[in-house]
Amino acid sequence: MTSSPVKAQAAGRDGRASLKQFTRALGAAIVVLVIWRVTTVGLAEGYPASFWISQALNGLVLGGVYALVALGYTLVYGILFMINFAHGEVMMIGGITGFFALQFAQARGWMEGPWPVVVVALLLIMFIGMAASVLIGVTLERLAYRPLRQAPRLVPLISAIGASLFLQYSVLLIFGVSPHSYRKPALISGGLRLGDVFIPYTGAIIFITSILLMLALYFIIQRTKLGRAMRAVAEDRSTASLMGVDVNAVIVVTFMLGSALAGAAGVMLGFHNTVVKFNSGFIPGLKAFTAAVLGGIGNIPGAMFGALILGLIEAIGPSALGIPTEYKDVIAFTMLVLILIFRPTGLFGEVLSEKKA
Amino acid sequence: MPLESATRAVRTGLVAFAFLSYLILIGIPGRIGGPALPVMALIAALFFWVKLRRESIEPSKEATGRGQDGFEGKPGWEIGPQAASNGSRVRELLSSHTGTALVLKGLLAGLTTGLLIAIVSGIIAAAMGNGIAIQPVLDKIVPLNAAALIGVSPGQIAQADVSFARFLLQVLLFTGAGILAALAVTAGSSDLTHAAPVGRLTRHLSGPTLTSAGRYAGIALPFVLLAYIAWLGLPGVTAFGTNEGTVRLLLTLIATGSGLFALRLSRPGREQLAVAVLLGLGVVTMPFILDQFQNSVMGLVFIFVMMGLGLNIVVGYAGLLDLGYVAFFAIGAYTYAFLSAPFSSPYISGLLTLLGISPESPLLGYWMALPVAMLTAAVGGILLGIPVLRMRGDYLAIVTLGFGEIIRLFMLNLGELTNGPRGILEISQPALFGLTPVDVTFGLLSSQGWIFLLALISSALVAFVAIRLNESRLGRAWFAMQEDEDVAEATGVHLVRTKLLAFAIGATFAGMAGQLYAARQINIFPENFSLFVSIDALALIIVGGIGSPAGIVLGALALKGLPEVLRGVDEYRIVTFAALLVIMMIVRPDGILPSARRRIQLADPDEPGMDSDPETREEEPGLTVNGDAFADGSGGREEQ
Amino acid sequence: MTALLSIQQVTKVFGGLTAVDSVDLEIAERSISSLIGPNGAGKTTLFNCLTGLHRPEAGEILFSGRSLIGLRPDEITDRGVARTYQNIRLFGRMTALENVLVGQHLRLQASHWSAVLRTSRQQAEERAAREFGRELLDFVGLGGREEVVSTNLPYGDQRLLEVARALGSRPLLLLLDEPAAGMNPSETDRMMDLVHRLRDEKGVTVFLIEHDMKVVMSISESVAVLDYGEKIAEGTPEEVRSNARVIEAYLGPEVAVQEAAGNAIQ
Amino acid sequence: MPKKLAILSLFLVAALMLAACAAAPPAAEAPAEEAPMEEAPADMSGKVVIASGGMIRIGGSFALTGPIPDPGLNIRHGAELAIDDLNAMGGLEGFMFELVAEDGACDGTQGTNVGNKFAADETIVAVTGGTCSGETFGLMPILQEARIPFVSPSATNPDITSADCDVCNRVALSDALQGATDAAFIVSDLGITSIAVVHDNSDYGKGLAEIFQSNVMDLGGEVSSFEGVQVGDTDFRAMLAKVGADGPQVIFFGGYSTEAGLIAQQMTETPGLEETAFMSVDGAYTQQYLEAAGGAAEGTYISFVAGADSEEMNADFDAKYMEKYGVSPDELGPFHSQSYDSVKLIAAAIAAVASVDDSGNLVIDREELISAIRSVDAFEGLTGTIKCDGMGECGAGGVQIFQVMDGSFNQVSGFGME
Repeated sequence: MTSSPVKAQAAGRDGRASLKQFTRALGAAIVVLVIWRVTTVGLAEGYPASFWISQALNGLVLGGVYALVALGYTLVYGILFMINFAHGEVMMIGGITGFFALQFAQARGWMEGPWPVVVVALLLIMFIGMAASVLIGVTLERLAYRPLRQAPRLVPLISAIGASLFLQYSVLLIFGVSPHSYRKPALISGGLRLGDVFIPYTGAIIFITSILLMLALYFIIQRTKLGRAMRAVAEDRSTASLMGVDVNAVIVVTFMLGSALAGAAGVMLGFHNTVVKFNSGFIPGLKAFTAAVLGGIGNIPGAMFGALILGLIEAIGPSALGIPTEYKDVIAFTMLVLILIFRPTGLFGEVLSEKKA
Repeated sequence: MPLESATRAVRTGLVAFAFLSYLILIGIPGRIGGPALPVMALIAALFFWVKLRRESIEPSKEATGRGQDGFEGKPGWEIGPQAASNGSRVRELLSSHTGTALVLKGLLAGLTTGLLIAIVSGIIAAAMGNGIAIQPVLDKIVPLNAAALIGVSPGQIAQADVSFARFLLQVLLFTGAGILAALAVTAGSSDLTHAAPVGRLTRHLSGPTLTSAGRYAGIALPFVLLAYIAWLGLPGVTAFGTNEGTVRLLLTLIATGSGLFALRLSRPGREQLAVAVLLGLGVVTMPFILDQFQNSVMGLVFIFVMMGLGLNIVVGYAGLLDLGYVAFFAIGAYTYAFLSAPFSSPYISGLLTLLGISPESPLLGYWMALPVAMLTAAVGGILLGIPVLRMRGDYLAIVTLGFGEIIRLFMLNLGELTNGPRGILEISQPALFGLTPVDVTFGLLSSQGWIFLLALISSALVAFVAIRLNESRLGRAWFAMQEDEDVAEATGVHLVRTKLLAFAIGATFAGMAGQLYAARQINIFPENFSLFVSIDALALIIVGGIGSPAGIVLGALALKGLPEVLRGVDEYRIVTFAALLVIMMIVRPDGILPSARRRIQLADPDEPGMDSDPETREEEPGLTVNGDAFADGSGGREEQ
Repeated sequence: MTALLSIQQVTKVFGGLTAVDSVDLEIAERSISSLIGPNGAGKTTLFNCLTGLHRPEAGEILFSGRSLIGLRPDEITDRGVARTYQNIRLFGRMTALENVLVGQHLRLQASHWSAVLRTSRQQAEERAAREFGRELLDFVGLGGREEVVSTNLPYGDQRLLEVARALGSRPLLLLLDEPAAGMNPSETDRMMDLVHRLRDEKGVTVFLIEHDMKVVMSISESVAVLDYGEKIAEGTPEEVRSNARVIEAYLGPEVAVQEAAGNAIQ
Repeated sequence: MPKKLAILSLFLVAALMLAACAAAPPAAEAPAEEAPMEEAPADMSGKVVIASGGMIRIGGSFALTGPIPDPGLNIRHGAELAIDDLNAMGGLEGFMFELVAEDGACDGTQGTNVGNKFAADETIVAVTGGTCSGETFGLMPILQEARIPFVSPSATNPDITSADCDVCNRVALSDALQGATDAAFIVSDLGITSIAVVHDNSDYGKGLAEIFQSNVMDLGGEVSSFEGVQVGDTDFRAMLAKVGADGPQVIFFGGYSTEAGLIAQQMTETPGLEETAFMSVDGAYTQQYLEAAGGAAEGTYISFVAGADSEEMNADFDAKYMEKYGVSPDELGPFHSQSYDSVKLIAAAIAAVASVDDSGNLVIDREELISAIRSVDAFEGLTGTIKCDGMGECGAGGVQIFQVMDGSFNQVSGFGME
């Protein structure tokens, strides 16, 4: 059996292959155009290196926030195959609760105390925000999603959209329409200045905390019994339950983990950007969802890298391409489309459907 | 009474308290003012009633070994006897239950709620009386609501001028509510089924278990309503703080909706044809009898019917989840705007000069612009379709969402082409041979009535095309593709062509809707085409019943019409809408008027929903921690 | 008899694993041939390569002398190759008749416009398609079940419906992936009878994968054996039955030749 | 139980209905019952006839939801206070005023719906609003057709008023005026020539930014960058870094409070913008801006309408506002006093044309009212002395420049263009 295999014929006459080639060629053309644009316009602008570093740091911070929220999407998706459209609102609840906790702390002067007091108070605020998010996340699961587990896919999506609106406008009715402004304690205002690069403390905290939280999540999923149960449920729910896994409990824990991360993101974003209001979870939620899909939804490192890439593109894209910043979302979505053209299941998604196609 | 049911009663009380707390937080008692406490007690009573009734029925479900919804989703004729047997079971149960136990449960639940309410409002009153701020933000809401609930003025609370008797009254009222609810359960238990009211109603309306008298009543209902709207007027009906115009709008919505039920109730054949013709006539007269506002709302409803029918082709027939459908709506609207508004973009006029047309505006009338708008939208649909051909499920959803946003952002930012956020103003109105409809009908038809009439005719046309296509081999190919893409292809379905056709036809309908919308709006802005339009369109087809044109009309009536009726509760409008959306999904996940196929699907436990079968799961990785974990599992040897 | 299908050196690789390894095979026109082999031998993968679901890394597949490589599944179906699936893949929410109508999709010509306008030609075509669909259902033994939703059909009937759907495209070659799997003896007999009638009455060439050796040995005119992606034997049922490598592949090296040959292999 | 939520939510809905029902102003029922249609004389077309005891109904389109609900509610409150004041002074010939508030949602679609609702309601005499320009564009053609005049307190788009639309009026100043004033202040007064322009991509913000830009260029200034953000964004660092690379001396922002405040704050963290001045527009003349910007607000410039307004009237208004809504109007968005004025102005115009007929009905001629609004002269409002011109521009005072000092706005320069 050593005769040389007959070479498979070129795909040229294949209708679908030619379409695939067409889309790929189109994608490649856009990539070339982008590179050309970056070299001729973006780089020709003559920004200093410090500018690019600053922008990259902005992007990483943005990406860190997206990542924390995207993990919630990916966790829930991995287990339930549903898009928890209200996840951005879960984050917003964390931010709003954090604001009131901060007000409470400020009223008692804890924010002007010695630094250990401030640090403990800040951690407490974050914890309270996370707790509120967890509460809302679990309630959502219980009331709006659990009854729909057997329903067709679109049904829980619509329920989630309803829940998202419900949460937004309930917060509006309860806390009013005006934004709430976080007042940063002195300890974390300002930032580090390295030459022409400025790193806000809050930004650094977001980035580091998000990495730490993601590592913790990774550890939980990879190394603990709970994580094993989660993976088992993700793989096959009915088999997992036959093997003695309490599927409901696992799903609740999944929502708790995702919501806690979102709550942390909400509070940290509150400190970083200093403003929260009823709809401030919607856009980050949408972006985080984009990031999760970009990375391959259901895939944890994928969500993280997808988020960081999205953040970087949003921050650097407009300058690099030499176009106004209002196109940053256009750039982000175009890149999403491009990446999905080449990898229809995201950067880190499995390649099965590609193989099948 | 066993301890278990006592705990259950207390838990019921706690849940009621949580629910009432929510109402208090969003400011309901403050809005109600004086009678707040009795109203809240009434709400609590209703809540207890449902809870207690359900609890007394629950054991019967366990006894029969059914899930909580044994007959959910089955066609109506299979439900009848079962529901009846359930009812008798209730009677049986209640007789053994002896009302006393139930009343005790109600009392306990009510007492729990009442005590909690009294304690919390007592704490608030004490805090206020001692000048302790609860929370700067909440201080705007809490005192007003707490005062309303205690039955005093905010000033009295602030001066700690609240007597103990007031709290006692709270406890008593809620306890009374509990007892009342329990009594109501025992009294009215003879004809209960445990199905939720909405589900039961629609099931009765859509299933042939109805008696012939009920059937004829159902068929007659829309005509009676229409006649009432048209001739009798509505003297003195001013519920919900609205004027009679709003009530009339509500009745119009109900009439249109019940018309669809009437169609379903009538026997196929001559009877159905007659009902359809009469209904058609009735509906066509509506634009003439409604006023400007009702017409404008109905016009919007039917524009969204067109949207829904188009999106239904993509999502309902072909199974491609499209969250960026608004893009084609926007393309249709802007195309017409370019062609008919005084605004002239240098690009457009340049293009026209190139084509040898003088760029004077309005360039084209509504009818000339129609094919252009449809074609442009169709091209947009194909352009979106090509890159997403290989994507499935949620990847497709997010890319289409992105596409919709990109289009909106271009409309917003390409100022020279689209006039940016300032929009395009003074879009010309559709005329008939150079005459406005108001002239033609001697003022009988208002400008919005004309739009409504056009929307009606267009959506009838669109529905006709959609239904015919769905019943042809193309519809079968779409459905096959939705069921199993790979097998469909191996069976001979040209996936590329079939998918692109779905996108293109869906987009064409959206383009038509967009053009009419532009004419209705007269001025259009990029914000008119936000993600929420896509969500609305998707929500309305799901609420109405995916795959079912009649359901789509109902969905549009409910989702685009009802919010206008709810204007009386302005700030609570969206919360109500959102809550209704969630309830709807839980109570009736297959929509108000599901298509026949949808029913089959729900009866079928293997439906690839959230519990997807292995076949679909191949495209949807589980929770993977590293990229190749899944590939190892599936990339191995073939399945045997 | 000329070869209707000619598989030459076809190789399919997944990751590092060669699922089909340089397989050569010829299927004669109007024959009934079988492909057997242990679990994971690459049989279904070979079918997937034939129907365009997978694209082989190397090799050539000629059908009626023309290459199938690189064609889309629907184009391959158009050339006259239809198939059924090992794990039944019917369009679950469609009725039996609708499934067969989808099977005829390629053979229907009416334009979509004519469908909207319901022209007489389109109506006639639809009527003919329905008539043909009923005929096919009758042929496979599902007469009278046209309007039953396919998931509600008994298991054996679902397999028959898959055959009817495949016949809808009027194929020259029919690939059956374990048509008798999970069937009881009487259903199996019906299926075997159907396979014969397919060839005798419809003139369809049948190429099937099967585990039930009774079926394979009794209906096949030629049998090929795959193991670990390689073709290890080919010939008439008798030849294959006595082939030492085949017995080794199925039962391990120790088992005596006679024992293996006598028993049905599950 | 999966249906638990369903039932719970059903109750929520029921509760909301009840709330709405109970909260309905009792007066709303009066005109419907007491204004019998058949009694109206035959030539009543083009006239509003209010039966004795009925209400003079003024429609209001406010952005209560949508992208910027923040100022919408305050503007509604301003209008409500005006109604209260009018009725406290005895109404008009014994007829009381009533505000029919609708949610225009700052959006053209909702604006169209609201417009149609008003047009369908024959008892609506005039309209105050809409809040946003887009919403007002939605109202415009419909009210024009229905011959209902409107006065917008806050729609500043130059195209709102035109010779073509005789029902279109506003007490806000056109953006054209503000853009010119701001440009003159920066280029001529401060002598700054390197300017970055940022807008929030709303019709208001972008329109203003473009007017400003062209004025700057006319005056010889240089616009180093022109960038857009979105309403609702909170992280502007990437945009600012890009703007900062050109080292402008001032950033001009066209948009609303929150975004303005955050940009002012995040500027201080951006390399290249530490010393750059910041200027924004009337949409940011709020407490919210000061809060969002925090310490960074110090020294920034905001332009706002100001005129020879009466201190006394304003103090009175503030007190009433505090009393009724529990907050001081200073903490609120802009344009609530304009809203108050727009209602009062409408009332004044109605008073000029309304007459009581023999059967005690109040008769208002629509065409007369439309022209009466445009001939309002020397009307004393919260924002100053209002005089409407033939185009419907009723804005009082002129655009003034304020600078934030010690946490409050101080007028530093005036280019009153009266």
